[in-house]
Amino acid sequence: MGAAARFIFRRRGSNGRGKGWHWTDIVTWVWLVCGLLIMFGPAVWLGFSSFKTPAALAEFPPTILPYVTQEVRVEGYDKPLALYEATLEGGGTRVLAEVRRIGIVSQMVDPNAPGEIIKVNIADRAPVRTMSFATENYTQPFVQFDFVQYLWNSVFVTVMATLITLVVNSMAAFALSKYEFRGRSVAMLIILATLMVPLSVIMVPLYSIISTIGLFNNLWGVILPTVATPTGVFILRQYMLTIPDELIDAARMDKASEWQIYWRIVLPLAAPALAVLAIFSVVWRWNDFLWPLIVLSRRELYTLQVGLSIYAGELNVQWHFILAMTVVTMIPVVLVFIFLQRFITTGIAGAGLK
Amino acid sequence: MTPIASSSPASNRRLGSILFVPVQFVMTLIDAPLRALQKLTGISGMAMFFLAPNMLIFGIFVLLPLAINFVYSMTGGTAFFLADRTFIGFDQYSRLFECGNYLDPLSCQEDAFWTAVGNTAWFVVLQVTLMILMALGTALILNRDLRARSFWRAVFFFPVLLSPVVVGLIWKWILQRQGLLNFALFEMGLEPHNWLTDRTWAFAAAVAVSIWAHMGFYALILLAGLQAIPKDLYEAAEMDGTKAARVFWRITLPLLAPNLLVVVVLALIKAVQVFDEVYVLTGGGPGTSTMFLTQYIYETGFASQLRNPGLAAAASILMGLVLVVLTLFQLGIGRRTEGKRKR
Amino acid sequence: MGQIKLTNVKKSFGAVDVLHDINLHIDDGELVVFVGPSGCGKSTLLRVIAGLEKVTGGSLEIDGRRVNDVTAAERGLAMVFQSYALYPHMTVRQNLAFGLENSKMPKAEIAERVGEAARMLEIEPYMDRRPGQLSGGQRQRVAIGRAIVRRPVAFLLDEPLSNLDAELRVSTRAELAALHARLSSTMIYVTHDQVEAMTLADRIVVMRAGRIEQVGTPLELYNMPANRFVAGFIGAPHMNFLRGDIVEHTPGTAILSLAGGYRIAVDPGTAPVTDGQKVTVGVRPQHLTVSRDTASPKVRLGLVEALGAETVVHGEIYGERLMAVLPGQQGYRPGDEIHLDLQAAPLHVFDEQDLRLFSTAGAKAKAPV
Amino acid sequence: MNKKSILAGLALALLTGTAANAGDVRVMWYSDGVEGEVMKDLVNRFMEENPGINVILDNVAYSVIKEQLPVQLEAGNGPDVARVTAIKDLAKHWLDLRPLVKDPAYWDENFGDKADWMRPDGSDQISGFMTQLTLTGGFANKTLFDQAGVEMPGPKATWEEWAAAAKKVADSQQVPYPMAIDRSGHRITAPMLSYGANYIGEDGKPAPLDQGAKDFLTKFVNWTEEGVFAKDVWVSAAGNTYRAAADDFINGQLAFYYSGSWQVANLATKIGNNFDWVATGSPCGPAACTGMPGGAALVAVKYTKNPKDVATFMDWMAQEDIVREFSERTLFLPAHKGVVEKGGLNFETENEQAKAALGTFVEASKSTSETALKLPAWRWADTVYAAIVTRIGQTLAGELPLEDAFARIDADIAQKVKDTGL
Repeated sequence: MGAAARFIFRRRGSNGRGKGWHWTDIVTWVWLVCGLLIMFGPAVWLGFSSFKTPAALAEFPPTILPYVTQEVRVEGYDKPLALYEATLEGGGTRVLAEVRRIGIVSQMVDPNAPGEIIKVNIADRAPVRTMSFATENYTQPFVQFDFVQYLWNSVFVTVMATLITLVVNSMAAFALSKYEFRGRSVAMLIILATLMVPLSVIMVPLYSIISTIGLFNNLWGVILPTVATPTGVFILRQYMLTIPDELIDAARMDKASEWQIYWRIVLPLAAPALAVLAIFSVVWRWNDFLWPLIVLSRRELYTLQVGLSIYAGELNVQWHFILAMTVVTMIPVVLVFIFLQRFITTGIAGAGLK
Repeated sequence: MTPIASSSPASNRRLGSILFVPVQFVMTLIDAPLRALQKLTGISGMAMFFLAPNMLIFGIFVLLPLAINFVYSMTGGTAFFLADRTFIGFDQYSRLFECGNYLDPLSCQEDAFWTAVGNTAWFVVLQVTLMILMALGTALILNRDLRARSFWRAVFFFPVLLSPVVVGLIWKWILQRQGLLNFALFEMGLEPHNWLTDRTWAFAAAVAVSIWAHMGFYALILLAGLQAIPKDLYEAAEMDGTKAARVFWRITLPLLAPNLLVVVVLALIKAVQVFDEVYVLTGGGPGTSTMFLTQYIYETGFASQLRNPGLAAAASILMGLVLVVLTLFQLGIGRRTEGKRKR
Repeated sequence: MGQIKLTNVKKSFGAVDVLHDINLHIDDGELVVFVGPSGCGKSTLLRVIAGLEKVTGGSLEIDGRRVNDVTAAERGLAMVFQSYALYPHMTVRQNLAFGLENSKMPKAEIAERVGEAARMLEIEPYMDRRPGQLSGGQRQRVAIGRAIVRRPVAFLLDEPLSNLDAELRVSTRAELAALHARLSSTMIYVTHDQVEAMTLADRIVVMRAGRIEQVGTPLELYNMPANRFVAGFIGAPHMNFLRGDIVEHTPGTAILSLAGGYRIAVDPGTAPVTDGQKVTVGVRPQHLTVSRDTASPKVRLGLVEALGAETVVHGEIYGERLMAVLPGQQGYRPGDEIHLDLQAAPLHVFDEQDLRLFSTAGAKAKAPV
Repeated sequence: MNKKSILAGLALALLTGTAANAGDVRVMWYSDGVEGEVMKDLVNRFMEENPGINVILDNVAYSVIKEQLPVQLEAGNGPDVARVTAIKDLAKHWLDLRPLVKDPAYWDENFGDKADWMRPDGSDQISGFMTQLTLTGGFANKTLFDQAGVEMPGPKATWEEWAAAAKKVADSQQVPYPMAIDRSGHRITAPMLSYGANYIGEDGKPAPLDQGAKDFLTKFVNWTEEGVFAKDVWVSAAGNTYRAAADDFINGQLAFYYSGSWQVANLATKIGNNFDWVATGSPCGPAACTGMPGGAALVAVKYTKNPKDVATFMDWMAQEDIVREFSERTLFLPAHKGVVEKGGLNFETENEQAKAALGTFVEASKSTSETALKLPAWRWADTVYAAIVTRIGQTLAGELPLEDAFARIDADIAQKVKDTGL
């Protein structure tokens, strides 16, 4: 336990001055380590699994890392043969290559001495496995699957929806936080009440509206219903309430028009809340699945999440592709989070959620 | 790491100014007509202008569907478009409420609806209580004098970023009969269990997975609240020799109350709407033990063999009423605490 | 340039009337201070003049033009806010230039005006900082600078010194006065601090509960307060008030009887007084002197504040509280009893409606009866 | 063109999305395996031969076909051609190709016997053709049987015999479950028919569950409770959600798995060399030894703007050699009479077990019962399937006693029939 360990395990034990481990230190570290395992573990496993072959995915017991049976080329055989570790009758084990299997008997040869066939009961052999990454799970979809097109659609939907969300919601939040007018509280009440309408509840009428106004099979049909999110208006309004009214008075005295006040004073000052909304909007829109699936049924319009779902057939699901593409689709979200994460706490703290 | 971190604000600013030029140009362009508009409407009239785009989109894509849904709930048949449907009044509602005994869903005509209602109620109570306790615990721990706090914060927040479908899939692979958890139990010499096909365990799994997916968000809000509590209060308490538990009950909790309220309300709303991740995880099974209201509405109105949009709409209107009650409850509490603070 | 005229101006928020019939005429180049306790409507009046609040009734004219319906931006006024209201995301330079840019001024002229203001206010060293990086005093200068660059018809200042510490407040007050002298433009200044009002103002407008109580130069207000409120508000420490009545009067003389039976004779001038009239007599603490005459009212001392150059004593006289500012160091202790001379002090006599009946110059040699 | 008009054009293009061009044929297609690839190939070949027609293949999830396509069709949206399984339900949306195809007689000759599955009752419409025919049937893990030393029941063996044999195997080989059947109304209908069930009432509407149906369901529930049938599959979802047990079979966790011919390719790739497996056909009941036929059809949609091009495309796809090639490459059973009669399909697999299995299914199709053949063309089949799966699933999860389940199944079906207002 050197300085490094002391540094990492800095503890509170009566404000770090104490000597022993206070019970809260133990709770803290147990909690954090369990948290790390439970929160990150599944995702890591997902990452490794995305490199498994379809057979390895269906396998039980599952492995953490992707393994495949090792194969060797043996003289006299056209195809590479699988290697097994066989337990022989007289005891002792040998690494043998399987030539063919008939019923419960496996015919094997020693790769170094391919002449003699050894018969082994299949219960007495275990495959020799090496770690191998099935990168074709990634490369194949890129070829077959119009990955670039789907990516572009996803990016278009995410960026457009986020931009419009930010502009439209911030305008509304500005009006609701900095103006007195009749109907303001009614508007607020409606927005609050609809905070909680889940999509699946209004899906049927929404679908008929979209198809009536001709937005069916159109990316805008995916974008528009999501942009007037009450959550966004709510978060931004709470934050804007904390911007002093005197600033707006000052700007009015400075001959700024209301529009200028909005975009030169209020928007820059609401940046932390806008960042929070931007992060959430990107995450939401990027991950949207059900609604795009309903609106888009043309290949050239698919978003990544919809594109992914085509691997789910009536009778079979091609998990290996789904996993790999899931990992790919997670990357942008994780990047956005890494770059903007410092805004999240400050933004949430400031966004009137306190 | 260090050089990147130190150079990033500058590069941010540069990037910002590159982006800023065209935006500024557009905004200035818009300004001229808007000044004219402002002359016409006056300053307070501009509020309507700012509100209009949001309200327009909101009206078309949220309020209008809600209104149509109400009309739907008064019509029958399997047709999808309103024009093709026949008006039947409140029959759909009476069908939902046709029950032998309201405490036993199986005695009802629409037993699936009442099962879903019961499941949702249980889920909301369990999930919200447990999640908030855990989020509070996490926030308290993250608020301690930790090394690499932002890393730990990210660890707990990370699942919030995942799509519900991914969350459902991951946990399905972990919890299914041949999943990772059973493998781990097996390796440790314990008896594997079929988690997702056992009614109790499947429900517990739905609660646990949903907590896993959302807890980070609430922990973050609570953490923000904890960090806003002035440090000198704790110092004063220390001077008074107050015990840690008492500090928690008498200082931390009361000062965190507004955040807790927000968290409870948001979590309640979210819990009532539970669908995606549980749907992927259990499909509503085993039997109907994890089928929730939203799934019932989705399947009845959209995904079932013979869809019945009217019945689904009626169910969604009932669900909406519950949600409105929750909102009013929130507004009520919010106002009362605000009032208290003023006094 | 810079005349402001208010005629019967009214302002109400919903059912609440905040300003009642305000009539006021401000001359070009004048520095007028609105003073009054908080909630008296002085800030609202300033915002009404600024155009940030719409008047509900009456008329508001700037340089003879009726501006009731003219927006704040077009009235040509500049305002310094109590919180300074500097744009936190802009540098000092941008803060100063923002208003000028909005009126589409050529860049060169903006730069010139900003530079000039910066020189005048000595804020050049931190022109590229943001407000968050400035001290309170620096921010205050920037706020004034932002007003100056606009070359407004008039400056409106809303408690601009209230966020500064005491020492800085005094020096900035002097600078403001100098600035006014230099710019010689109209300024309207709102404060709740009567010392600020007295030191800065050409004329003071004393307000209470949405009404103007008195308008006048500082000394007019000090010497001839129109009512008991103004008398009590102007001057520090505030004026002592003693209950009394007029026991008898003849032209040129009125005998006042104070509580405890102590009587003094004063000259009511032409004021209409009647025998038996109940009055309040005001006397400033500075005007009280110690008397050796044991017939003078006896005061039992409470708190004694020895300030070095003067001594402030708090006492009680016939059941009424009284304060006196005595020159030099007196060496009194709480519990001591002293006699104070009322006769020599200028007195202000108010009727039952608290309106001023008359003031005496003091030292009117009439022997007590 | 100045900047503004470019911008305006761009905006317009973004707003209107992609409008349908003349000569476009949109095909909505879902895949269970490699058929998407094969189809892509065929489509490319078609476009080379017919340069005026642009076929766009939209690969979608099966759930889109099942859940969203019906809604699109009702709104008059939808693609020009689709690969669909609910072909009877949606029959009113299909285009009549009779006046459009080159040789209607060829269609009648080769696809006539299944044409009823996809047209409105009582018409002689040509809506499309079956891209594949499926037949339900069993698979046995031969290696497990060998290891256990249990004789595999013969071709005419009953469900009871299979259950007994599989139980023996599972007990001796420590396999978690002897048997499994997919969570699907279509799958479970096969043994129910073998037990003498008939869903179709005299008026053509659903009849209440008969004795045959109840007999098998009772046995099934009992077997599941005894651990003969895998419980997981049936309780791992609510409602009528489909679940396959293929993964358990692939992992050697089952001795006998009842699914269908479409699993052959899947099993071949995933099981590989791990164990030997055989297709067994459908076990017998007292009434029959039938499997359930089914399949997916490629149909033309009425709302197309280019019916002529659609017909050209359909004609091309329905050619005998194309159908043959499609079947050989996808390992699907063909539904083309000519192809079937000529036989000699050379399935493109090196896996001898897969070839043998496909042979078994072709053979088994001959014992398909009359009722089984009627069901795919029956409008209410899916309704009955859904009710059975939903309620039996609840029974297996312990929520609903079997008797109540029977009552609920009848009530559910009656309610649905009433809802449609027919």
